[in-house]
Amino acid sequence: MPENEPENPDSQPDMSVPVAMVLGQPYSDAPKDLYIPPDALEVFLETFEGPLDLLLYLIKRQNLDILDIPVAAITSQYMQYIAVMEMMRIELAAEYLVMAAMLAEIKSRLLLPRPEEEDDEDDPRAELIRRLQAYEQFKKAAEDLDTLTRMERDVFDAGAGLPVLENRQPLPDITLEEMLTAFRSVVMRANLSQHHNIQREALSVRERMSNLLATLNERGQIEFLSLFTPEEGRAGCVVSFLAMLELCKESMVEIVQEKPFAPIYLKPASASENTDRVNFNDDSDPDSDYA
Amino acid sequence: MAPDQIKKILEAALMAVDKPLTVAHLHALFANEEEPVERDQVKEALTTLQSEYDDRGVSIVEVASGFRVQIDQELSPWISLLFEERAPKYTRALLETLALVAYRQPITRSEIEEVRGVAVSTNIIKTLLEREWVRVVGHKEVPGRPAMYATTKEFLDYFNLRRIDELPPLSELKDLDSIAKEAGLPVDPVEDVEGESGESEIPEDAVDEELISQELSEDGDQRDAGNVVLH
Amino acid sequence: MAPDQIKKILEAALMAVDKPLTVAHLHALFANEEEPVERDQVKEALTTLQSEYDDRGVSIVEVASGFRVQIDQELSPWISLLFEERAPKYTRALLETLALVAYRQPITRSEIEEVRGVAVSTNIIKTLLEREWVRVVGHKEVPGRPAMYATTKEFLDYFNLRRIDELPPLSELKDLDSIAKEAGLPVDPVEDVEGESGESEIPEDAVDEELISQELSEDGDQRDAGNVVLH
Repeated sequence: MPENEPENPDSQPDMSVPVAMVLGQPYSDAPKDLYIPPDALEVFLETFEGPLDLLLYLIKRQNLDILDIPVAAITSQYMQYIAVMEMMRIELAAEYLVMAAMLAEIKSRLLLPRPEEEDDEDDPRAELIRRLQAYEQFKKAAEDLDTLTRMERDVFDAGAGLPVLENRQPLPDITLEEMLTAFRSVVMRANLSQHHNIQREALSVRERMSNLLATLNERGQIEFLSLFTPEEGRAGCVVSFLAMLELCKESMVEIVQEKPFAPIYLKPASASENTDRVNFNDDSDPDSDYA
Repeated sequence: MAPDQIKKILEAALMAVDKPLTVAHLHALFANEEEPVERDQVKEALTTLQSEYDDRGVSIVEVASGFRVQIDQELSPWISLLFEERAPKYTRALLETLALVAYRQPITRSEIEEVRGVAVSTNIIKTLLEREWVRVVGHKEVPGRPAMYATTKEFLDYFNLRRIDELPPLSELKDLDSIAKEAGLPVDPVEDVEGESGESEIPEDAVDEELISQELSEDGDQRDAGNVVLH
Repeated sequence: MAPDQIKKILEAALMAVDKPLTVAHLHALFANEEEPVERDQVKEALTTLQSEYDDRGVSIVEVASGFRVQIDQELSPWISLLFEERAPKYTRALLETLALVAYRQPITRSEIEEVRGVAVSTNIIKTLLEREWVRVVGHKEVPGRPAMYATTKEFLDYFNLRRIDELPPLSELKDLDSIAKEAGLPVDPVEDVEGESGESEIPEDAVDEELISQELSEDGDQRDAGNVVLH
């Protein structure tokens, strides 16, 4: 909102207002007799957007075509306004004086006999016409713009109250590639330090280890045989068995057997030492436990 | 998801925010559905919704930055009463400046001043920038590297336009040949006369076209700025 | 004024302002009509309007300070998305930890630290557990009984894997350079290093298959097989 913009009176000066009558008086009259209410003149001047606007007004007021400006007449009218403004000691924008000079130049040129060969491309009148036309074009464009359907004035944004929002901070996304890239760099570092040899492990065995551990943690002791799923086939059983071996080796589970040929149980590794432990890490033969 | 549910969500979404929403934005609301919702379903639901809003005093309209729900102009006499402050009235100076930026973009301040014949107040530029109707898209490669201004999507949104070429056409200029003839002046080749006053001499239609295609390409500020600088 | 027109104006008014409006306030909108509109007409129109909003995802509700248009709570999951903040990014440390859990599960924190060469922050573990990508599957029988971490079904789902061994074998990670480049990720100079460690060249699947067949043919010595696989 242009609060800092002075609000203009309605766009185009309405010439029926007293101001026009005042200014309509010929300047040839004794200036002292010329009654111009100072406020009125200021308001009047403010309605012009500059010398081009004032000129356009003078032209239109006489129903003249921009393309056929009687330069002498217009110039003298323009000068009258300038003179009145100066007389009123209204601060004149420099542009008004520049225009006055331009008009005076055009006028004087037109009075001179024209040379046969006009090589002066910079004809001052053509330039004035061009500028007046260009200005008029955008003056009109601005008026058109003002008539467009506009938010806040003609149409309004429609809204509704919000429901209680789920205050969700979205979770970060990662791609498999990102994770693998990260892993690769870990592997690289591990390789450099040569402490680890983590390349060759079958992921299926590691996954089975995790699942076995989770099951054992949930259910406690589990019978060895029940940990094999015949539907998985031999390969599946082997994976399960390898997982058990590794879990046992890493002291994550205990394998217990009350007595020879009794059922073998797996249980989460714990402090309980009251049963015989079958330790695959020792040199004991595992075959005896392999049903 | 059932079309009715999609429609409900779209309607609520458009009412929930006071900015227009693009189809892409609306479609993204369904990203988490188990059963994927296609972009076309969203578009279809929007169309249905739009037709349902016929004759309700409220419409779903498409503007430059997407779709929004807005209250129709016919109800403006009553709706205006709800707002204590009257809608801002913009000065001629501001509107003329805005029109120049809109039709002649990208344009520098001095180019605006040249056409208007008066200095452009800093306040006007500030207001236009603050309203986000105008933005700086680059700097002209002339001494002082003045900023070049162009209009924004927000400008189009505010004036209920989808594209810059929906602006009313500029009034036609009579060509200077005929001006010269009518004025009884020697006829100069148009090019020469135009050559003198620089850029503003490009035939208006051409400028307009150029702007439009620039706007439509929407390749972002950088590109636009680049073009500007070259010119 | 026709009831339909009153209804239209009321609906638009409620949508135009974002605070509730009282009946008095709404009635005041009709103060300038030639043919007076009664307060009861306003109330009636409101009631009709309310019933029309049934099952639309948006309702006209009465709250303490008047009536307002309100998006239904049931649509909150979608509407919330419009106001969602941007997702943060996971750190490289977290990605590495997750990768180690995936490939080396079950694994303890200190084992992760040993490979990575730096301490694993509690936050990383917490984040992974909260995200339900990682779970505790047991405790290792060493001093301190550290938790053993493994990946979850949710982890597999997130990455669209059916089983953990669908993760690419290490040997293939080499090719990630190209993938990483495409994804704009930092590329480590890994070729040379990996070239030195012969083992990583063996495709994981091949190892697996080989082991199993070995296992099946050699009914006897599981321990060796175990060693091969695991060490």
